[in-house]
Amino acid sequence: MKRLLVVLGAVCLVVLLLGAMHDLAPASVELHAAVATNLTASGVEHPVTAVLLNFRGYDTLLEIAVLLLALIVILAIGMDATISAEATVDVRPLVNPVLQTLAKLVVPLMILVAVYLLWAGSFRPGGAFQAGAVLAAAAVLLHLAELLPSWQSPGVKLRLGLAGGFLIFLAVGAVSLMQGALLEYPLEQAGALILLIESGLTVSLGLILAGLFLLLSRDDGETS
Amino acid sequence: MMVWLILLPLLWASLAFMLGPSRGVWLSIVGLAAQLWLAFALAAEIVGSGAAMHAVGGWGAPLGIDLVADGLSAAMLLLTQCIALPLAVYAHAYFKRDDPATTYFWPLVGFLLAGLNALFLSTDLFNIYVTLELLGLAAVGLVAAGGGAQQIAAALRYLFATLVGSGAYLLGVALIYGTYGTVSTVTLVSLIGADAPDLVWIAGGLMVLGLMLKTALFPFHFWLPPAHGGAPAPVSALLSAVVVKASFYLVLRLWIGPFSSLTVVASLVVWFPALLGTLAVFWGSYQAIRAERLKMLIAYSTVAQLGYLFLIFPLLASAGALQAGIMQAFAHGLAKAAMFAAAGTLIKATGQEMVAGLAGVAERLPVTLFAFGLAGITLMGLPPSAGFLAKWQLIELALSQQHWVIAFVVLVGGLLAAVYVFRVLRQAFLLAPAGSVVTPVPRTLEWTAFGLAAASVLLGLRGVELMQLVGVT
Amino acid sequence: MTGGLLFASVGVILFAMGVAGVLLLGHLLRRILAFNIMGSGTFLVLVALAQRNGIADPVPQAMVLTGIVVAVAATALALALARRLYVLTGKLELSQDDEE
Amino acid sequence: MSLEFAFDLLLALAMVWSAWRSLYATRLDRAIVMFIAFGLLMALAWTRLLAPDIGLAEAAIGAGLTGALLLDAYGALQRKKI
Repeated sequence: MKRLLVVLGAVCLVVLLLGAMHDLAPASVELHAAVATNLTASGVEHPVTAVLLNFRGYDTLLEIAVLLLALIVILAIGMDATISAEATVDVRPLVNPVLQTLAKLVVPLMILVAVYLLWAGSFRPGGAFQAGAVLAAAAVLLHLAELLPSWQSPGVKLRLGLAGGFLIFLAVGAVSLMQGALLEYPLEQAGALILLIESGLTVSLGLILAGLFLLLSRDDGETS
Repeated sequence: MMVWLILLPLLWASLAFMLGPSRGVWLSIVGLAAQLWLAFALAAEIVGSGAAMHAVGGWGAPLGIDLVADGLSAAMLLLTQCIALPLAVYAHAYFKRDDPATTYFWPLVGFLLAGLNALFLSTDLFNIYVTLELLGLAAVGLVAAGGGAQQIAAALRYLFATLVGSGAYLLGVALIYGTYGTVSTVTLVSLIGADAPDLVWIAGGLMVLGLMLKTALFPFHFWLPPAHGGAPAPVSALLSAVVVKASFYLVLRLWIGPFSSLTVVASLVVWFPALLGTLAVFWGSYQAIRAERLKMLIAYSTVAQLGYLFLIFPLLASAGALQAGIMQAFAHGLAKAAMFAAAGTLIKATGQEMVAGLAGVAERLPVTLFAFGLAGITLMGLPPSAGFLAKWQLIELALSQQHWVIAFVVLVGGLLAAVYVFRVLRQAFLLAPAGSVVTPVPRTLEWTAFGLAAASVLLGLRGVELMQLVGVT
Repeated sequence: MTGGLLFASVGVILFAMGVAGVLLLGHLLRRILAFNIMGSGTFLVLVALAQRNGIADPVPQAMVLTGIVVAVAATALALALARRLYVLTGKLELSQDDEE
Repeated sequence: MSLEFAFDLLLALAMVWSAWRSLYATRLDRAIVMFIAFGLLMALAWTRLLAPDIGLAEAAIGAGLTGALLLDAYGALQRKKI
């Protein structure tokens, strides 16, 4: 019964939407033109980065909050996981030494790529998100090569790194609010401020994304 | 001023996280007190000089994001902060020091409040989506934190419901952006006319349905009782009192904002939420009357009380319907926070989760039981409570437009509420069975619940000010 | 039909498949997969429909970048809950009987 | 029908098919691998939609990290069953 209703609803939705999408008049507001006009005042040359960190920077601030929040929730639900000594008997096959050597070689390269992406983001595709994701991928690779253990509970330095990027962003927001509007950058400092925010975000995003993986992959107790 | 209501909770939430597990209580309480002050100041300001606007980044919509505080949003902000501060004090006394639920309780509460405050102020449909996710994930985290299998299962059910709800909402936003090229509600009001293409109708339907799922309106209520009934008492109180109201607020905003010309064309559409609301009142009350666990009873009562909120939709054309809805949101918010807080105290003291286990609490915990009774008065809608004011206005409006069905539902709903409230009170006044022990509880638990309950009744006397505030545009 | 409309149609189909999957599938990991497909569908509609005339629009593109990060946060959270449930009960499904 | 549109059509079909397989493949590990493939096809679609930024993010986060999280969960499941 439920199955039939859901499938029927889904099919109806597809048919209705496909029908309604076809003869659509052009949009009355053209934001890509507005973005292009204001690009010089945004502090960066790449339009997507301008939208993410200037025109709609407030979205990004809240989005980082969502990501940090997800990490905190994961910490909060697993805190009393039974970390029993005998549970850590490893059933995984021994790690390939070739993989370890490879990881040691590739990871510095990935960090370099991340720095490049961060820097490139101001004028071409790239930016803090992609750079952070590459950093996180490096951490996952290190973990798979057993060069980086899973997290149990982050210490104060790690917490500082996790929340630091968000706090820098928040601080820029608070200072700009005191001087006018939230996340309104003075024209001549816009580029520098965006780079500051993005650098903080790259580190924190990398740590948070890696943390999502490293926290989930901790040996979460045993059913027995 | 309004922006600080968003930045402040984000700030203390992340600082509390940096302080470490189970830390940050006082930071949070100071932050919440400051927020309460800000909410009052904001309300006073806009009563004096009209709605306030803040263009984030200085760009202005549609390129940037605008935050607007009008009467409706200021009232919701006020409600949220008024409930959050006492509940934080309550939570501090409620949790034992080593309770696993408290490891990151304060950061989660901070992000939850930031999500709520940001949602009430935003006028950008996509930005609202981000606030919805912030709110939803924080709420799921609070339900799950430190819990056992049942709580985790309830949290998962809640998570999937909230994700599908915001997914449908986001698809609606995508269709709106595709059609008009903007997601600013202020710009959209003038763009969406009665001749809007079919796609906009579908988008509106998806958004409203998604938000109804998040509000737990019947028949989308399935996730609410296990989540609200299974979470720790302070969390249940916070979720039932304000979190579900946030998505109701959005439905209302969309209905009287960007989609107002659509609802005028299709006059029958206004009866759809009212019909679901009616069913919610009856079904929720019925389940509350049958419930065996005390917190499940209160959670089903939330399902019923949320129904009233949707009864205002056919009446929105006339002045005063909005006020009646917000008054009901305040009445239920304060009363339900008090009721869950009182229930938490009762369960802690008696060690009994069942309604049947309450015998004898009347003489042992009179303050808490009195708080429960006062909150019950508001839910039933007896004078002079805020619940009475809300229902009175609703009935008056319904009768003036010959919608006697709505008046009937409100009256019967009040009677049904009386049945489940008295079921608890009757049990409480029975003699305690021999050998039952009542562990002493901190006074703070008793008096915060009492304060919230008293506020829900006394607000009825200051209703005029609130209604005046809601009217500011 | 332009490329934009084609991908917008794909987005609609993916959304519908994803929602049906979240609602109907039993296994929690599969429901999480379905949620991701639903999200991808929505993101496609957001960008492709806005760019149906073939001009790149950075605004929905930035929104989708935000959306992808939010989606991965939700996915990680859901997986953490699912794995916790598995540790506690040995099951990876939500039982039907505790619904009422 | 231009060559470009034919390519897009093929890509669209592959996306729907891989999404379908990742929902309804009988074996869970196959489903997850199909999902990662779906993510990579999405990344390709983003570049076709003049959105290389999203393409990068989708490949790294959508397919990469989400895929890794899912595979790790699947692996943990298998380990526990032993």
